[in-house]
Amino acid sequence: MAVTQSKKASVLADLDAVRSMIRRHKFNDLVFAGIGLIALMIGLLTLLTLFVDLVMDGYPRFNLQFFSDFPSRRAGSAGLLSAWVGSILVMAVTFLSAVPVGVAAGLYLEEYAPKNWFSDLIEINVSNLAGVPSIIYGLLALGLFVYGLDLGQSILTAGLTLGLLILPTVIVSTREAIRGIPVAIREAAYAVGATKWQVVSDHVVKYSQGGILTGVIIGMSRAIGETAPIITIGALTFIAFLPPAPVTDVAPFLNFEWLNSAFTVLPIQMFNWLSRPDHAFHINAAATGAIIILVTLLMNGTAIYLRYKIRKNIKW
Amino acid sequence: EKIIKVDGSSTVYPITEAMAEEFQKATKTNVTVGESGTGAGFKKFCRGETDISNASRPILQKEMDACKEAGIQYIELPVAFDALTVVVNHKNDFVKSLSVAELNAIWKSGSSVKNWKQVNPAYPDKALALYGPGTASGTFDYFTEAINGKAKSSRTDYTPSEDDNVLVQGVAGNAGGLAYFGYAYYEENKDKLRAVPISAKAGSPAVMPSPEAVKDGTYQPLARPLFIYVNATAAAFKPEVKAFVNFYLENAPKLVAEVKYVPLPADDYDAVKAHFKALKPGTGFGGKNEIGIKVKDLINRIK
Amino acid sequence: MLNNLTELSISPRLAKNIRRNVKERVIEFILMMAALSAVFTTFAIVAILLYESFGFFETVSLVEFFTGTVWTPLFEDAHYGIMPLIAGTLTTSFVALAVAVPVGTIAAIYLSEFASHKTREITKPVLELLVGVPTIAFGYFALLFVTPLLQIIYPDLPGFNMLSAGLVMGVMIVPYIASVAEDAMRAVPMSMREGSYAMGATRFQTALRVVTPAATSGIVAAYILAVSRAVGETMVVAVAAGQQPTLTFDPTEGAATITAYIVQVAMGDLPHASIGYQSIFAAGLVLFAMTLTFNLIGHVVRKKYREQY
Amino acid sequence: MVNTSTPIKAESKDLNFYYSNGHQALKSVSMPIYENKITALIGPSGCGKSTFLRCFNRMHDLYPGNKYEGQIIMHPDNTNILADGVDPIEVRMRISMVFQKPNPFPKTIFENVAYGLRVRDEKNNRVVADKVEEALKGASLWNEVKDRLNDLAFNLSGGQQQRLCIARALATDPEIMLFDEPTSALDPIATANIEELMNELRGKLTILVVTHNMQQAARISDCTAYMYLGEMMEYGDTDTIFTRPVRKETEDYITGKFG
Amino acid sequence: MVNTSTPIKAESKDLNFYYSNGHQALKSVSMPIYENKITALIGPSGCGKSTFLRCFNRMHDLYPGNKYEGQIIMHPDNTNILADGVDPIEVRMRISMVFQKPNPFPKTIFENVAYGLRVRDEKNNRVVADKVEEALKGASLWNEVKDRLNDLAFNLSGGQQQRLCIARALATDPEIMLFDEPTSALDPIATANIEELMNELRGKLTILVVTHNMQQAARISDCTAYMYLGEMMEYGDTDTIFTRPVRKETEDYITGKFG
Ligand SMILES: Nc1ncnc2c1ncn2[C@@H]1O[C@H](COP(=O)(O)OP(=O)(O)OP(=O)(O)O)[C@@H](O)[C@H]1O
Ligand SMILES: Nc1ncnc2c1ncn2[C@@H]1O[C@H](COP(=O)(O)OP(=O)(O)OP(=O)(O)O)[C@@H](O)[C@H]1O
Ligand SMILES: [Mg+2]
Ligand SMILES: [Mg+2]
Repeated sequence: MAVTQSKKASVLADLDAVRSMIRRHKFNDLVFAGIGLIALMIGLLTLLTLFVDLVMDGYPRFNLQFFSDFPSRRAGSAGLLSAWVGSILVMAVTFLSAVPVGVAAGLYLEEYAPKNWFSDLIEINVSNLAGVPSIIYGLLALGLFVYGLDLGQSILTAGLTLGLLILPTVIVSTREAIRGIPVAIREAAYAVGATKWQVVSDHVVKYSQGGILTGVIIGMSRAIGETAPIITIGALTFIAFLPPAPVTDVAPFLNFEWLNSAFTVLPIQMFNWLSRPDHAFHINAAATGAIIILVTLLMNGTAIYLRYKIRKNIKW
Repeated sequence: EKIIKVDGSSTVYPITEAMAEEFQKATKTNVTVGESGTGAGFKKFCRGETDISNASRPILQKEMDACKEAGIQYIELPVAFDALTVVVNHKNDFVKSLSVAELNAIWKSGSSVKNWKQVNPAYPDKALALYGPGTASGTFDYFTEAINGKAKSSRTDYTPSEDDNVLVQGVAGNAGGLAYFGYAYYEENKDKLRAVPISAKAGSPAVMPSPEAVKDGTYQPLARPLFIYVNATAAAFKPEVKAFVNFYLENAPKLVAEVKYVPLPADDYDAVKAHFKALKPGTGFGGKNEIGIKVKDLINRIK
Repeated sequence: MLNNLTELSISPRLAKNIRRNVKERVIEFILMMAALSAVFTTFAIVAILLYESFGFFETVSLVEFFTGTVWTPLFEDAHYGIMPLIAGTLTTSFVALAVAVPVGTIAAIYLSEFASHKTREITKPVLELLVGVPTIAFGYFALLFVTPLLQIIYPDLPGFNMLSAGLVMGVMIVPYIASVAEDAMRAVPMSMREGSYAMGATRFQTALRVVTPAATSGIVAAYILAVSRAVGETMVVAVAAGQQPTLTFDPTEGAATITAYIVQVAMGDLPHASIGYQSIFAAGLVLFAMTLTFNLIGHVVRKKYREQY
Repeated sequence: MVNTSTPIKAESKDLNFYYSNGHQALKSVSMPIYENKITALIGPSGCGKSTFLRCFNRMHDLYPGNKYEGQIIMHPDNTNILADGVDPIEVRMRISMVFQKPNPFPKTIFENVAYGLRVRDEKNNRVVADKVEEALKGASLWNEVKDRLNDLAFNLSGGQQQRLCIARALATDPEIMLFDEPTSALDPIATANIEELMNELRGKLTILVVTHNMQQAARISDCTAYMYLGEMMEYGDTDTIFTRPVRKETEDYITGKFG
Repeated sequence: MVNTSTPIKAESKDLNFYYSNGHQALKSVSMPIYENKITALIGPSGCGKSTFLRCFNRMHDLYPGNKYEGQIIMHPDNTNILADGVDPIEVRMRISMVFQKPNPFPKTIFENVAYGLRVRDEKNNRVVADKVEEALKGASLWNEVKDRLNDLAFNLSGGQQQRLCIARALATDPEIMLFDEPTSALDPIATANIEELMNELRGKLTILVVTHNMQQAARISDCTAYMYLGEMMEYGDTDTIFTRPVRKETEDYITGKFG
């Protein structure tokens, strides 16, 4: 090999050629960056168009009454009261069923599971469930909860169905949050003689809370807009009353009857209004759609903010 | 807490929903109204899961058997009329009317009509696009019975939807489109669709669907009565159910019209009220749909 | 302090050994049960689908089911060939992927190699919003907004068509591809990028010649998972693609997909144990088998890239 | 410095170690650890120093598939801490460890040091507080942190964090302390502090320390072991090893021919 | 070894460098890089050796928020390669780099070496093949890989991969080559190979090499710079630095008082 003087000089001599080549390459960069930005924008623009479209159609309904009124045959006085209360109650069941199970499963997979066919089996199942279409969960719920366990078309059924739906999301986000904790922290705890559960409960769960919460919020924001599985369990119903209150003024102050109550939720109410002949109802539907998007936007926003804060606060 | 459970036909749904809304306001009794379709409604009704079943066609033999087996008795109450409406795209100006025979040619099972020209040589050479309700609906059952002579007997290569607005969109978006559904959906979409006058027999005058034509019995054979079936035991022993049905019949003339259906003539409602008061169980149909029957005759049949 | 322990002082420490071990085991067992819930769920899905469609396959032979070209289980003149539904499913999925694969890949490259850290941190979750939008809203968006738009270009397009449903679905799937593919590209070690930049390569050259090839398996996994999404998407196709089971692969026609069929029937709430009720579980079984296949392949491929670095 | 009368605290006997991927990282390693002495492990990167050290508190048990062969005998109770019947948690309660990079928990300074006691279910707050103070003093950190025990440990400097980790390890009265390159992530001043601290512990505590810095080994240890490719090449008094190594390989390494 | 008549290839002048978090990693560093000589950078971990090296090919530009102050002048054209108007890509085409851990691309051996030429739009396959052979010979790898140029580079051993990376850097005829601890991830034999290779390049190529192994610096370099806490403490002939360091800090480091 000869790195001769002449060759080196040639780089300098060709500097103009090199520079024009670099300019060409950088132009390609610019072109691609433009295309990339457009590719990103397609999704965002669609979302924006959709949202603006819904807001424009639905703006006459953006008032407090829309939230405090029950559904009605008169579009103008029909409101979302039973729907948003139903959504909150269903989400509560979803949260209470998916989070403990999902977090425990995530802990098991990351901290306990031996690396063998057994954990592979669980892992494959989790990643498959994450990709199972929501309508299949609807069929599962129809066959298992509605008919098999005879839970009927209740808040409990819907909450459990959506709980199953977001379970993989919770498991995956739990695992990711746990993976973010450095091995060094775990080893430090083990090295002073902590048992596995002490390590997990004193450290792993504590330091991954934020990450888990982020995942749960994102999962719930998806669940809140789910329509297909709820339709499948057959919950298209006119509900102009609220379920029994979960909290009562007589001991034991808790009342679980609401779990068995009939219900409606936001996307179902939207769907119901959309299928009305009277166009005035379509305004209600648009307003509801805009509200659902806004709610998911807020939830995702919270998740983004949380994630940002966690990153900022904890530097391992 | 007392809850009155209603399920069944999505066609009858708007009427019952209006009743439920007003009844709840008046009495603070909760009413749920489902819209899972006439057939599904009867299924639940005959399992005793609901107190009242909405129906856009009479109860069928199968369903009667199921109810009987479960020991469920029912009171059959006609509550309103509906006019099944055949619509085409509003740009379609060549179809002046359709006869039952022509509709049958279009919709019969195995029909190969794919072009307006095949319906009538005078029509332009334009592809025919068909939209109709899904098979679970009473509308489908009634229409196929009235036009094809046998319930559920229909050609299958059309776009079915349980959501009538989807059908509206279908015809509105297709110049060669044709669909049938309840009158209310036409009423609300007059700007996008055109209703077609129907002649019962070749040569007889074609009649536009309208409340008047339904009431005076000239819109045939697509005018149909709508029913609610009340669980007889509930009607007798649950005061809230009884109250609700009475409320229903009392307010029918006003509220039925308000939700764009055709109320029965006033004396018919009186007959129905009397019928309910007597708590007479049974059906006037004998397990088969019948086209063009009068309400009075119907009630008189139930003894 | 620091006085060494004698043998005697060791034993009390061991006293709690048994209790400690039992407690640890019990906890581990509880956690394992939670993890097994995933397996139970899959099992329950398969069991329910098989159980409920059992009656269906007593009436309908598998041969007819898979080779028949007419699907009319709810009509008098009942035929049980699932092909039209599969054709509709594949066609809408194909249209969706034709949009989502290029757009998603480009977006992933942009996010991973061009966008600033901040842009990435904000854009990715915002894209995830697309997942949170009720799909029913997208369905009507396709029907009432996109289709009329397409009809301007292509006036003969029917109101229900797989094209507009597929396009909107494609946009919905972009975030999945972008997110998984971007993960894969992120996983390519920085040292490899530095190696390329140190040779005088530009961003685009680095992205195209080094990062993308290194992330191939992850990108492929993204595509496969996207197929599974597209196949399983429900409300958009139910509303916008038409619900007529037609055996066609022409996206400008309307057709029913498996999911659209299920939700259409479920909306009418067929009586329990009727052939119609069973038919949605049979259709569901096919759908599940399809997505399972894609999910499994996707899982394996993705696992491979995760292990690579 | 070490003579035949010095008691042996622990002893590795024909120790083989295999990582889960099948790689044999230790090959028949035998050596004594003298009581209250500092033993240094040196050798080029990847020779198995950390692997050997981590056998002493069964850290390898945390990762499935790793395999020990041979024995590590603890005296005076003659327990083979690698035996199947021995609970690794028990071993870790007797033998503490300080890591290469300071790894405090994201908790307060106090809770970091107290953690070992918490794990032992020590409920008496008085006892805990006393032990924490004692340990922080032992790690020469007390004066710097006594006014901010409830601050987060992450707010300390790197050197302080490492001394905190040493305090954490001291708080439970371990019989042996393991140090894995405790100063390699620290600046010279912090390094000098830690070395000084180890000098103070000398004679009170049995210490096994891995270092890649030969001069450090020479400065702080009583005995030195030179490892190469998983084998114990040479073991002896630190003075002897650094002045008259027996083997050519040891000399090459010490004189910087490679590594 | 270096005298006043040796031409200077590049020169850093009062170079300050700030990472995006505000940390000043280099403090007014000035030093010459002599043409066709090997200059070694030594100093304890974190002193800024890598930071300094990576200024020479503007690697820090890849991460937003980093800031240079001062100059690096390239000769003979007197370009300040840190100037705003100078394109970092142009700088990187003139100055190659070899990293601590071998980082071949997931491509064939041939394509790895050809990469720099591809990036420069070299379409002539003959030219590319010649250059690749020449570079592989220059990196003493040709004989080992000539029969399997189409194998994936990942299939090579660590030492071979590092030589492949050197070949990749050589293939584009750089004016300066930067090495960041090129042997620290390698075993002793591979290390010896790389050192030998660098010895062969001596006199033909201007080389700047970071190493944490002082003996290595002494063996391979003509000039040595000792850095500490971002400052250039001492610079001079390698022999002088290792035998008669001027500053106390340098001596402490070289004799292993810390680091
Ligand atoms: N988890 C592991 N699985 C497989 N091999 C490993 C693992 N950890 C280390 N090794 C290998 O075991 C050998 C010894 O590693 P070890 O970490 O003990 O070296 P070391 O002497 O501490 O080196 P260093 O000075 O770099 O810390 C090395 O060849 C290493 O590659
Ligand atoms: N990306 C970064 N952002 C902020 N600070 C950094 C970054 N990289 C390095 N530093 C800091 O800059 C200083 C110099 O780091 P540098 O990597 O140049 O040290 P080095 O001499 O190469 O050390 P080593 O021998 O460990 O490689 C260190 O204090 C380091 O913590
Ligand atoms: Mg080590
Ligand atoms: Mg460095």
